[in-house]
Amino acid sequence: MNTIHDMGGMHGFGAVVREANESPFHADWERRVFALATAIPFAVPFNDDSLRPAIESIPPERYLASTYYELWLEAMTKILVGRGLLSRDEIASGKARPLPKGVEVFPAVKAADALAALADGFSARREAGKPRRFKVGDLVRTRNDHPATHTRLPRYARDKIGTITRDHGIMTFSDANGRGDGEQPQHVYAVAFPMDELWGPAARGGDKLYLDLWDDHLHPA
Amino acid sequence: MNTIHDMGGMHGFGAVVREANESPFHADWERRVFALATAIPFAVPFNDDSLRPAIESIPPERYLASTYYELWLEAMTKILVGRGLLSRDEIASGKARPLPKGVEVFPAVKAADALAALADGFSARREAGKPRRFKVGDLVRTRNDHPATHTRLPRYARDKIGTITRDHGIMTFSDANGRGDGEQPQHVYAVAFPMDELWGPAARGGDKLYLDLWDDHLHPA
Amino acid sequence: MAVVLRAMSDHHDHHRRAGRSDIELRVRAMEQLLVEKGLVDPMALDAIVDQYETKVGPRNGARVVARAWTDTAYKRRLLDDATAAIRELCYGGSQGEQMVVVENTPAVHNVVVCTLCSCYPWPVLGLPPVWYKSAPYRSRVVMDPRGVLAEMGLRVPDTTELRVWDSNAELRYMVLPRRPAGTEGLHEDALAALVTRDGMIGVAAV
Amino acid sequence: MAVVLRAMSDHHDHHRRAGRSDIELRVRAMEQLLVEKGLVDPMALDAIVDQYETKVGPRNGARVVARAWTDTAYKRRLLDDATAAIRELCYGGSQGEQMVVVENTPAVHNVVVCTLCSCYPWPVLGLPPVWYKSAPYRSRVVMDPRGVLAEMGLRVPDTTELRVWDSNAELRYMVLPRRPAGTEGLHEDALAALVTRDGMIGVAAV
Repeated sequence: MNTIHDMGGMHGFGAVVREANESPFHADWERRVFALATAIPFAVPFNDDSLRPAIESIPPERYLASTYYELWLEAMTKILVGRGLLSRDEIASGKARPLPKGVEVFPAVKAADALAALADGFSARREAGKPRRFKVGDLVRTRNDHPATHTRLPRYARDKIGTITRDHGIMTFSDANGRGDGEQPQHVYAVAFPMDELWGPAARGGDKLYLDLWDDHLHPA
Repeated sequence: MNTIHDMGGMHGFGAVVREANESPFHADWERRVFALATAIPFAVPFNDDSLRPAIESIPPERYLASTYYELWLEAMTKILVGRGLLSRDEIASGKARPLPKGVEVFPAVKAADALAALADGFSARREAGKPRRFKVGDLVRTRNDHPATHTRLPRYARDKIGTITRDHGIMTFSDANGRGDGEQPQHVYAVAFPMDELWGPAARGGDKLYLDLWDDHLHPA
Repeated sequence: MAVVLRAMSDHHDHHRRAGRSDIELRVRAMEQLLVEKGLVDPMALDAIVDQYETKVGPRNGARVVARAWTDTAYKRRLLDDATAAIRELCYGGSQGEQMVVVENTPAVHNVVVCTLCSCYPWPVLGLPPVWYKSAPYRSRVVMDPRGVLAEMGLRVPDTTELRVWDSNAELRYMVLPRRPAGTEGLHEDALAALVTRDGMIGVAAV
Repeated sequence: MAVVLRAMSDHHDHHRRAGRSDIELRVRAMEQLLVEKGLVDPMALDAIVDQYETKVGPRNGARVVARAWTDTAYKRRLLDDATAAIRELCYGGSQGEQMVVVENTPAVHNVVVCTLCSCYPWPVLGLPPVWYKSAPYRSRVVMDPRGVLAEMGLRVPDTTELRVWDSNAELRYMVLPRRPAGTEGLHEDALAALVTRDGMIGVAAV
C-alpha cells in the first residue's frame, strides 16, 4: 500500500526531536492500549500481518495527526469491529452485548501465560517453504509493484539493484499473509543497496542501505 | 522536494467526490485570496516558481488538513514576510507599518491593467536557451534526483524510460528558478511512458502516461 | 463547501467549521494591510474576481470544441497549435500561455491531471473544481486511470488506449471530446451547449 | 507528551490537548467492554504494562554490549547468531525472535530505522522512543543519514562507510557500539552503565 506510512525518502517533516530521559509511556491510556494490543491476539488471533495493514489503511491526514498509540487503538478497534466482536454501538454506549455465535475466540489470556508467551515470542520462521532462488553475492533487482495491499518492500527501494548479503532462512511472507493469501513461507535475504542506486548521483555510493526482502520481492538482476 | 504535494501514485485518499454545479469559489475569503495572489505579483514580483515552493514547504500534516486557498494564503503570507514586506506583528495587530526602504516594489496594479495583463498571460517561453539534446522519437531515461528544492519531475517518474513525443520549444526551467538559480531556459519535451514502465507488470503497458519534462530532467536511455 | 467537507473525516469537519469565520476575518485584515501598504488596489481585486467568476469559464472551452467539431480546418489548426487556434476565438492569457489540445477518438481516450499542484487551462476552462485539486484525484488517476474513470462513471473500452497527461510544466491541456452521435444537424451554438467541463478534462464523455 | 507536542504545529497542538482527557475515557471504556466480553483480563494487562515499563528495556541491551566488549568468543557468537547469543543472557521473545547485531568499527557505522512502521528489538531495547517512530526520523534517515546523524550530534567521518538498516521484515537489529577509549580497566557492569539506548540504535556514539 503506497500510503503515508511508506515515508522513507520524503522531505518536509522537520527535525528529529528527542525527549530527554523518555519513558516508554506518556499517559495511562497509552499503557492500556499497548497492553490491549498485546493481550487481545491471545483471544482473537491476529498478528502484525493484520495489525499493520489496519494501521496503514488509516487515511493519510489522520495518520499524520495521530500519535502512535492512537493509531494502534484505531487499528485494533477496526479489527475487532471487522470480526464482529465489537460494534460502534457498544463503543458509543459503553454497554457490552454477548459475543456473536460462530466467531472463534479463545479465553482471555492470564498474566503468567501472557508473560511466558511474550518471553518465547511469535516466530515467523518456518521449517519449509519455497525453494531459494538466490544466494549471497547475487545481484538482484527489486520488483516494481504497487499493490493496494500490505507490502514490506518500500516505494523508495522498488525497481532498484542490490546485492544479497545474507540469507536469513525461511519465514512467513507478510505481503501474502497481510492480504489474506496465507503464509507462503520463503527465504528472506538481507539486500544491500548503494545509496546512489536509490537516491541518484547526489548520494554517496560508498554508503549502503540494507533491507530484508523476501524471495518474491526480487528478480535476478 | 519529495513532500506530500508529490502524491501521484499514493493510495489511501479515498474516492474522488464531485460537487454538482460547482462554482469557482465557496466562500468570500476564497475570492479575496485568489485575487490577492493574482494582484500582489504586479507590485511584488514573484511567479509560480516561487509560489509553488512556498506551498510545497508547508508541512505534510498541515498541507493535507488545509483547503486549496488556505495553502495559497499561507504561501503568499510566507513570501511577503520573507521579503520583509509584511510582519507577523502587523498580521496580529492589523496595524500597517510603512514599507521598508530598499525593497523594490511597484505600485498596486489597477483593474484595467490587471485584466489586460491576465489576458496576455505570463509566458515562460524564451527565444534562446541551452541547445536541445533530444528529438522526437528518442528514448530517454529520467534522472534519479531527490532535491530538497522545487522540482517538476515527480517521484513516480524518476529513473524511468520514456519516448520523446513532442518538442515544446524553449522555456524557463522551474527547478532552477524555484531554487533561485535563474531561468536557465531550455527545451521542454512531452515524454510518453508506458504504464507498466511506471507501475510494473500489473499495469497495462498499452496505456501511456505523458509528462512534460525539461532537457535537464533527462538522460539518453 | 459541500464537496470539501464530504471528503474529510468527521474529526476534521468539526475542526474546520469552527475555523471558517476566523479565516474570513484574517483574509479581510490581510487585504486591508496590503491596501494600506499600497501593494494592492481593492478595485483591481474586485475586477479579478469578477473576471474569473463570471467571464472566464468552461463555456469558452465549449465554444472551441464546437468550432472544432464543425470546422475541419479549425480542428486541424487546434491540434497543431492550440494556443493560436484558441486565440482566434479571443481566449488566452494567464494559465493558458502554451496550450495543447488532445483529441479523443475510438482508439484513444485522454485525461488530464496535475499531480504536483493544480495546473489547469484557465482561459478555456476557468478555475479548476475542488475535486481536480484534491488528493484522491491527483494521487490515483496516474496509477489507476481506468479505475478512477469507472468510479466517475466513464468506462473506457479495453480496445481504447488511455493517455494520462500529468501537466506539471508550463503547458496546459484540454481534451477535445468525441462529438456525440445524432448531432449531425446541430449548429455550433447548440453543440457548444452539449459540451461539459468534465468532458474537456477527460473524466466524462460528452 | 513533550516530544510529540513539540514536533507538531500550534494548530494541531491545540486540537490534541483538547482531546486528551477524552481518549483516557475512551480507552477505559474500550477495556471495560473487552473485559465484559471475556477477551482480556485486567490483571494480564497490568502484568504486560509492568513487564515493558520496568523489566524489559535498554539495560538488557547494555549488558549484551558489555559482555561482547569483554568476551571475544561471546562477541563472535553475537555477530554470528545474535538470537542465540542474546538468549545466553536470558533475553528474547516478542519482537526479538530473529535478532541481528551489527558492529560499529572505525571503518563502518551502522544505524537502524523502520521506515514503514516502528520495528524495534524489544527484548534488548524495550519499547521504542517517540522520535524513532516519528515521521522526521523514518522519512529522512534512509535518504540523508549523515545529515540526520549530524543534527543529532554524531558526525560520521567521510572515511567511514555508513550502513542504514531499514528493518521492515521479521529481523530486528541492534548496533554493537565501539567501546570507548580509556575503559580498558572497567568491569562488565561498569561498562554496561556506559552504554546508551541511542548508541545501540546507532544515532550516538558511546
